Amino acid sequence: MSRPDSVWRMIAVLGSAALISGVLLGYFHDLTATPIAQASARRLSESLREMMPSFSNDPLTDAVGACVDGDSLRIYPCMDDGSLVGAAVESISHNGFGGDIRVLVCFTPDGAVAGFRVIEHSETPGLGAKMEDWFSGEPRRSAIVGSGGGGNLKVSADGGSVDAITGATITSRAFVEAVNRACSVFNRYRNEQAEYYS
Amino acid sequence: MNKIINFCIFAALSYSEMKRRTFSPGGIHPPQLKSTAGSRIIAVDAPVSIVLPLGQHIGRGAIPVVGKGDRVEAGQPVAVAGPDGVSAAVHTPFSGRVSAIGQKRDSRGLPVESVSIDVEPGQSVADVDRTLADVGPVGLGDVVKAASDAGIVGLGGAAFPTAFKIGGCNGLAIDTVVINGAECEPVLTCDDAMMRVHPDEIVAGTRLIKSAVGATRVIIGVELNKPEAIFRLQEASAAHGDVSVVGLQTKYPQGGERQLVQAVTGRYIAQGCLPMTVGVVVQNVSTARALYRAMAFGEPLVNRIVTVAGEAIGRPGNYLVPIGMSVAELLGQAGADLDRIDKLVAGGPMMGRVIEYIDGPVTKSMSAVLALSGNDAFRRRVEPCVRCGRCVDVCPNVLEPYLIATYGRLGRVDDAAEAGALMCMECGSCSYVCPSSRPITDMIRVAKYLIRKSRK
Amino acid sequence: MSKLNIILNGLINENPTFVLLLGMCPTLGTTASAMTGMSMGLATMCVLICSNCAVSSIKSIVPAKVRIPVYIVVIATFVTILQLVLKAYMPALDAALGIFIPLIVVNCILLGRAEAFASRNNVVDSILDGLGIGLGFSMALTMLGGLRELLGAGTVFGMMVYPDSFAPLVFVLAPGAFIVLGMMIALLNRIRKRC
Amino acid sequence: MLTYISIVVTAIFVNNIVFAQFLGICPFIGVSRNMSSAVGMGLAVTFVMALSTSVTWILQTCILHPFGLDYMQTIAFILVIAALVQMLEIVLRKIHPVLYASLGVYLPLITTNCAVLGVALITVQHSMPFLQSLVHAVATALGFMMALVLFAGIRRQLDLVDVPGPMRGVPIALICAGLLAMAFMGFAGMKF
Amino acid sequence: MKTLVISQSPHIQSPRTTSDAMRHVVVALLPALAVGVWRFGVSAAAVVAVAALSCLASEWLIARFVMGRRVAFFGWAPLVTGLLLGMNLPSGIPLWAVVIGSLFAIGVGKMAFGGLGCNIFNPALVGRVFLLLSFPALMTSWPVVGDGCLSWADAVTAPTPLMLVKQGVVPDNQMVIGELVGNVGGSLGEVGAIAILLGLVYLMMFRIVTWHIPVSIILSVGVVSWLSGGNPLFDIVSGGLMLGAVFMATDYVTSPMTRRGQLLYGVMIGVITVVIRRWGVYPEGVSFAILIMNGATPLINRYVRPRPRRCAEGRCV
Ligand SMILES: Cc1cc2nc3c(=O)[nH]c(=O)nc-3n(C[C@H](O)[C@H](O)[C@H](O)COP(=O)(O)O)c2cc1C
Ligand SMILES: Cc1cc2nc3c(=O)[nH]c(=O)nc-3n(C[C@H](O)[C@H](O)[C@H](O)COP(=O)(O)O)c2cc1C
Ligand SMILES: Cc1cc2nc3c(=O)[nH]c(=O)nc-3n(C[C@H](O)[C@H](O)[C@H](O)COP(=O)(O)O)c2cc1C
Ligand SMILES: Cc1cc2nc3c(=O)[nH]c(=O)nc-3n(C[C@H](O)[C@H](O)[C@H](O)CO)c2cc1C
Ligand code: SF4
Ligand code: SF4
Ligand code: SF4
Ligand code: SF4
Ligand code: FES
Repeated sequence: MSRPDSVWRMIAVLGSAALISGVLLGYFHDLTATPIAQASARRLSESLREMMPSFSNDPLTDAVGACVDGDSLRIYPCMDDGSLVGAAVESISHNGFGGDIRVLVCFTPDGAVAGFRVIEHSETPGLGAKMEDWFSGEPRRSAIVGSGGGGNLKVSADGGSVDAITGATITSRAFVEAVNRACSVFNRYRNEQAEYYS
Repeated sequence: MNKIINFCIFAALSYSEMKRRTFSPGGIHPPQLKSTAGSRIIAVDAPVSIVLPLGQHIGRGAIPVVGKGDRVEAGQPVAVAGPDGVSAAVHTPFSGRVSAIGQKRDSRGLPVESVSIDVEPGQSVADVDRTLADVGPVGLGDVVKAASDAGIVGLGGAAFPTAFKIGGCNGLAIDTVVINGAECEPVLTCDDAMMRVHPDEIVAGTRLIKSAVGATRVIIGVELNKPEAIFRLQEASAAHGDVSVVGLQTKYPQGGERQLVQAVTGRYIAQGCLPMTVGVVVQNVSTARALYRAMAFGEPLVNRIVTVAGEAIGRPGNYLVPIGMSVAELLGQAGADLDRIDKLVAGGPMMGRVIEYIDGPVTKSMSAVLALSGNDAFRRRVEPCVRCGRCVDVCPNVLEPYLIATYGRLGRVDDAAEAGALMCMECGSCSYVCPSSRPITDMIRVAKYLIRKSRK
Repeated sequence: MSKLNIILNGLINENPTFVLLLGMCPTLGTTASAMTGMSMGLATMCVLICSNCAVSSIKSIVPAKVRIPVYIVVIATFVTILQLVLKAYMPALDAALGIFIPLIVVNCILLGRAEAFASRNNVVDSILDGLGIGLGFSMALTMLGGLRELLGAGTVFGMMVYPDSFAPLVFVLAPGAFIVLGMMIALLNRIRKRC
Repeated sequence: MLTYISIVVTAIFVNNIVFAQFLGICPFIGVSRNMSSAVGMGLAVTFVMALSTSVTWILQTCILHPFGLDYMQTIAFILVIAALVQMLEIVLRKIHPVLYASLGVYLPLITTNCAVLGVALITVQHSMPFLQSLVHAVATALGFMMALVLFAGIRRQLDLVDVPGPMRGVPIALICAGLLAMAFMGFAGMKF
Repeated sequence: MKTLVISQSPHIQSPRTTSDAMRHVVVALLPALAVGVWRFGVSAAAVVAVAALSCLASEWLIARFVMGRRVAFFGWAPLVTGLLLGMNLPSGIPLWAVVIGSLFAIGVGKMAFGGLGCNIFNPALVGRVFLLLSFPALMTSWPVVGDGCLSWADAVTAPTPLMLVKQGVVPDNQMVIGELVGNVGGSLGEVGAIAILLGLVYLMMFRIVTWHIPVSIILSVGVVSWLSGGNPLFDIVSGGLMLGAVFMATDYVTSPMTRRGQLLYGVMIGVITVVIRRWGVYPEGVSFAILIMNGATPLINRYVRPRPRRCAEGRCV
């Protein structure tokens, strides 16, 4: 580099670098905005399709919010021919070991749990992180799925019927808490619906 | 009988009070091994020849004043103190003829400038008993001159020229003379013998030093494992209000001057300071006695008491030995079985130096010849330091011996200096207690050597 | 240096993880499994190739004094693009690597190669260097991830090798990252001293 | 108040940036050889983290987020941090040469330290209020300094013993870090 | 005349050796071990035996084949490590886990640093915490006392007193007495505080350890427990605190050198222990506390050094 570096040259180079970078990033942002938005929606609707009987509406657009204890949970109702075939509640517990645990819980119209998916968590690999596999395995699954909408599931350590993950009671409690909250939200939703229609 | 009863009462009364007197922190309790305690002082038979090294003291070697072939009289100086003062004259204990002047191996096996003398037959080694002469008030100059003329060096081990030490007190505010009768080293009993046999002369000597340096009191510190010595000294000093004798807890290194001064005066000498800076001068009991003999009778330092001990020694005991006699001859007269000796130590087992050349001469500072046999002569296998902290606990100079030793081993000179390597007095307490038998003191010596070398 | 040598250099002689000890944070933070380790390595490699290429092509017009800021802008741009692409098309991977994707920006492998190689060599060589170093990094991360996963979960790339009830969990947790990497470097030290 | 105590304890002990989050490992390994550089680096990081987290917080809440530019986070933050460090260096040299002499040498190293950028990103992700972000940043930096200082002590100790050849240096340091991380897991999941 | 041995002073050595100290520790551990075997039966003996053997074997194998040192199979230090590791485990733990734990304790906790005296962290605790983090389920199922069971499969498990406290039970005197005599669940060596105290008395009699570390730990646990509203007596006698304070925190290699340093170390262990017990997820924190303070020991050694007294005379110029 034999030419002397004048201040203007420096500013020009830096400025154009920033400009090019900004343009590039703007372009890529626009390019990926839709896929990014779709990415999360896709996961949700895929989960719903797996756990629910067939439905014809778009639960994501029909979603409603419901407040419990300061959290706003989303309810995704699934309709077929205008009648409710089930609904999913995206529930959360703040009492996980490593932070929040988000669970999608599906219900039959009469309030029984139809299925669940862990959406997000930051539990310890090998311990709490096993929760989805653990609770999907028998006999844990049958202790949760089909249970009534009372929302009072408990882990075995607290005298309940759901076996906790060995060594991760905290995660298990939080998971069950999230399911329970989903139950109570769904029950409220169901009652409101019943009132509305009656 | 009366004396014995008195002694018992004295011992009982003093013991509890005296046991508290010691230094802190640190110190160890090695086995006493003082099997020669209470023995008579035995004068050896005169040898046929002697070798007088000219550098038996700390400082510059003495300058010979005789020539090869000269005839010398017993007590005549063969060499005088070198010019800078840190030096001491050397006298011949016997009449005889100078057979050689030149390099001779000393007991360490190192060649040193020496005067060799063929001793005329028919002489004997004797400590002439003399009646206590009253030496009037003396000045500093008189004592320095007497010590210098008599070639007196510190007999407590370091062999520092006494004239120079006392002369150095000139103009300093010295209020206390501390006399070191601790004899804290295991095995050694030569000072004990001196205190038991010549308490009056020791007390007289201490008072000379006192008046020379202008002090107001003399404190003689003796470990409680020498009750008879304490008793004798107490008797001898009863008439002198300015001299007190205190018993000290038996703990090594009670005789280190820093430790002794703390124990008897309560004054703590900070690191890097000398006793003088707290107004104290320290002298060994035998040094005090030698000083008295020099002042009162003009006697030079030509003999010393040497403890000869060890399993392989047939007649262990305290021997009055002329300076210059060979160690081999001394061992022979003490009935040593040379074949059973694996290691010879000049001095006590804690600080003594090994004797590598058995035909080397006894010197002024050689307080003992200790013969070790079998397992005693060998160190245990060195194991890894387990950081037990015992060395730290026992170091009287409040150092971290394991750390300095490690720095020494790794050659980390600056770290070693920063950790205070130069404060180490090489008392050996740390090596003694180390359960892993680590040669801590050796490695500290390496560190000190490296530091001194790097500063040159 | 032949083209092949440039690549091999990055893989072995100047392996960023085992030899240069660069980029320690992603090395430790994303290797709980072979899959995440490899993904992180490849993601870094993509950015490295792009940034080396870009730096090498603009090297003659950038004044020395603003060199570093410009390189940072270049690298950050590619990292952000990567981030957006991952979010859009591989959201699960994006979630697994988390904060370590944006942190590629401060991975000194990138700045280091931009400085030490790309700003002094032609575009093709720079791309090859990016490929070599990137592959070296990916290889190291995959090995580390594979080993940790094997020890700590009994699987490799998710395939069971032995039942996970026998697997010491520590190896997939934070301490395992440090310990396995330390042991691997020690092992390599030992092998290299022997040769 | 409890929130702040909780943030501080969590950032220093529970989620220690080095032992639990794997950020700032390079300076952790590189600058923990002796105590004075450990403390110097620690202080410099504390300073820069506090400053950069404040600035990036403002940048995020006042500019990036309102204008929908969240995707520019990474590039904006790293440029802000780089510029800040540069400015800090210049200012420090002018107004406090003594402090500059002790901290200045560590400043350039900090630009490319992922801990600083990492903390800025994490605080924004957790959408903490400003003061909490600041406390979080300072506590994180203190956790970093604690790790550095503990390590400076450990490495000094390791210099005194015969660590086997292949383990010497970085490997044994990593293993010590691993064992310390194990010890600090005792604080895991701590809640107040 | 033989050739004379040449060495520097001192020429005598104290008869106490490092392996003597380790041997005394083994003896001092016996009462607590006996209580463990008595309460938990043969499986407890098997766990300790396997831990001791595999520690000895790991040390020998690594020294011999990895480091190329010629060493004897038996050593008192690895035996102490093995015994302590074994005594820190639940009696029902499968033996393969004990072997893995021993290998990690010796391999990573000790030999990686260069062997005896070189390690920073207490090897037995490294092994224990490794197992605790690796196999949380195995490490937290505590067989019921007095079972004397021969097989592992059908052992009845129950929570330890500290786990009960974590679940909200308020400790009473009955639990304190249970801890004292070993009538509770827990690691097989930690039940029976009295037996452990017996060991402490023995160790202090032979001057293997001083009071500083155990007493400062126990006192600070009491004080912090009281301040934080716990039951001080219960906190002191429960869990592995006694075992840790007497046998593990006192390990020479990993504890501070000076008395003042040891007091600081002990107090910090006590504080951290109670903090973890109160607010952490683990019912017991003493292992973590000791390991953390092991890590801080080099710092303590550096800054809490023996202090030479300053001269009070002030006469020097
Ligand atoms: C590093 C680490 C990670 C942990 N991860 C989890 C976790 O993900 N979920 C959990 O519930 N507990 C976790 N724990 C806590 C303990 O495993 C658990 O709370 C405690 O041992 C209680 O045991 P229990 O589940 O058998 O009642 C973790 C602890 C540590 C140290
Ligand atoms: C560790 C150690 C122990 C000592 N023990 C004695 C002793 O027991 N008796 C003694 O007179 N001097 C002993 N000394 C020497 C004294 O410190 C001091 O030098 C001596 O008493 C001074 O008197 P002096 O010049 O008359 O020899 C010892 C020195 C050291 C370093
Ligand atoms: C963030 C960071 C970046 C560093 N970058 C370099 C570097 O580019 N070159 C380098 O020699 N050392 C780098 N180092 C290492 C330290 O500066 C290292 O301590 C210093 O080079 C002193 O080297 P020495 O220990 O070999 O004397 C870096 C350290 C950190 C924390
Ligand atoms: C008083 C004392 C306590 C000890 N405690 C332990 C201990 O808790 N864990 C251990 O592995 N070794 C212990 N040891 C043995 C030994 O110090 C240990 O193996 C070293 O840590 C290995 O370098 C102890 C030894 C002694 C003398
Ligand atoms: S030899 Fe030195 S370091 Fe050792 S105890 Fe004596 S003075 Fe202290
Ligand atoms: S006494 Fe020995 S083993 Fe103990 S700390 Fe000192 S050097 Fe180490
Ligand atoms: S630039 Fe980053 S990744 Fe690289 S050495 Fe530095 S801190 Fe580590
Ligand atoms: S010089 Fe004197 S007053 Fe000063 S520290 Fe030394 S002994 Fe004390
Ligand atoms: S500090 Fe180096 S990668 Fe994080």
